Amino acid sequence: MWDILVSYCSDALLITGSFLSLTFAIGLLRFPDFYTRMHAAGVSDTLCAGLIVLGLVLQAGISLVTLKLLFILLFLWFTSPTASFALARAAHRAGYRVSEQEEVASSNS
Amino acid sequence: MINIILLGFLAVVAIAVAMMRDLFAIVMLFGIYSLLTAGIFVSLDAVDVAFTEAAVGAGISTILILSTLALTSREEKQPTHSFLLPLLVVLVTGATLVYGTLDMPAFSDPEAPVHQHVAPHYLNQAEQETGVPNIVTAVLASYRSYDTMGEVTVIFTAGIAVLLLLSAFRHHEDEASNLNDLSHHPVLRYIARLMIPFILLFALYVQFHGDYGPGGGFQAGVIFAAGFILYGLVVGIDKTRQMFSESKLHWLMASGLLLYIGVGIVSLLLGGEFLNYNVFAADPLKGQHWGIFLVELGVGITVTATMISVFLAFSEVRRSE
Amino acid sequence: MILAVTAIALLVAMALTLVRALLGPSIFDRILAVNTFGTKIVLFLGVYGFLTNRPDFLDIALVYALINFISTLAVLRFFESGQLVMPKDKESR
Amino acid sequence: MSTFIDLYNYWIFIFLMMVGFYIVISQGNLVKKIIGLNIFQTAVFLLYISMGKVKGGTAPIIMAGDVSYSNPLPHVLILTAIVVGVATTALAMALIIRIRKAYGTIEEQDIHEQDASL
Repeated sequence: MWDILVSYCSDALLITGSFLSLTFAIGLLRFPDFYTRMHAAGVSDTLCAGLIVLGLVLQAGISLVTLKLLFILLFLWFTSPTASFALARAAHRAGYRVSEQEEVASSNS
Repeated sequence: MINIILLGFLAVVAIAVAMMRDLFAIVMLFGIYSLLTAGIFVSLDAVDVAFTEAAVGAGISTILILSTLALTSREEKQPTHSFLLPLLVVLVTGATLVYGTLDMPAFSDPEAPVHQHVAPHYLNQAEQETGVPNIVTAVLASYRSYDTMGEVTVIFTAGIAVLLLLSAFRHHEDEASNLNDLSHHPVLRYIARLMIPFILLFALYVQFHGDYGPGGGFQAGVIFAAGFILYGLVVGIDKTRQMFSESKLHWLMASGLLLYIGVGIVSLLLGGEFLNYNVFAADPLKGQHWGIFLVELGVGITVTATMISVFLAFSEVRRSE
Repeated sequence: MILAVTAIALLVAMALTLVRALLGPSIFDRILAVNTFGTKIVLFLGVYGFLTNRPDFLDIALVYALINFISTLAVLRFFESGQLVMPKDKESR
Repeated sequence: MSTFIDLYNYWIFIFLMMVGFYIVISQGNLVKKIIGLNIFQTAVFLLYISMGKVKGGTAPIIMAGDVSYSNPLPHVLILTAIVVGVATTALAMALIIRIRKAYGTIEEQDIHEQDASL
């Protein structure tokens, strides 16, 4: 009973993770400017990584593999927001600004 | 199936590299190329190779090529001569090679000649003879350790040559180094400081767990160096140089190789062949264990020191003419 | 089965990211794409290990995550001062 | 058709090799030449590793049970070759920096012109 529940949970996490990673990849491809693309990529790096790795953890059971998976997850959760932050800052300093249309849209709403 | 898809990606990236003019974008794509190659190595069961490629190809190569670009120029000139002749040469060579493959055994055929020679011996006997379940480590550090000693010597020599070539252009103490680091970034500094101990710990794990899983001296050396490269990027090149003075690095580079050769000489003195570890202890398995451990340690030390000193040498080149 | 689906989804996502890396247009888009591609490959390797029933090779995925971070920082260090930024990066969005 | 299935991956490696070769002989920029050389080198690595693959095999780390393993020998050769490859790349990059300091350019054509005008 418990096993079945765990395996369903794992499947659900994996499916959600893969669905979201696809959507965010489409976002990375289709969004209009650099900062919106970065948004898609940044969210996918943390959220999808979390979902998929947790799904795998549930499959692995308790072992060294689980520990390594959790390390990977922790590592990704530390590094990818940091990298995104540094990248956004570098882009900002290089003179990128959020495009005009975006600013108008946000001031209207 | 997965193999075909990854190979397709690889081909696309290679073509893009050939077409592009912006060298910086090319280096970024080359990073992807390396990651993809490592993925293909995993799918072809070569986990140790994938490990090395991931650490070396994607990390160190990219950093070195970027440093070179920063010192030279980013844009490539349009070639003036015609591209037809090179294309012809390439097509003819490629066609010849394809003709050559027609005689090769089918992909993943277990009856292929490569699998008939020494490989079955390694696969069946290595664990009894060396006590190491990872056959790649057993072959690398024990059966063919003579070769590996040559490779370590090559790395050592290349490192020395890089240092000799670049030492003439070292910036003076009072000048700022050519590459600004990211030390004014508090977030990065904090995160990196948090992670570096774990990276070094992981490198030690890779070094000493290489008998049982993927890993070994080469990979551990590169990961260890990567930890200090991260330190250099985020905290400052000067601070890293304070930790590793030139003489200390030279000493480390040589000592790893000397440890390797020393193991061989000791085994000669104890009455065995050069690098035959069986003579180290009454029990051959124990002797093998010690021999492999020391040799891998030597490899790890030399690779670490070479990578760190090459990185520092590239980072300290004076920018102005 | 589910693992295979996840692996395929990750491969498709990798393909889309690759297209972004090839299209650019600016250098920052490429860096972003390379970084995301690295994360995708880390996840893919994890899933692949479970798919082939040898999940003990996660060390490779861990190294990838590490190296990916370091090379992104190595790239960014050249842009902090605008050393390598070309005018066309600023124009194209 | 069966030839294709048997040999397709060798052909892809040859393709990659030729792309690298093309970059080396047709482009004038020295950094790009080295990248081309690296692509060529990786194609050779892949060729070796794929020759070691055995159908239904797994990574050559002995585990319990009756399983077939891929050939470990190419792995050993290529593992060291990769590290040596990066060492030689570093050497090439150092030479390029040296050339740049001496000639002020890293384009093959300009270097030849300067040599000719001496």
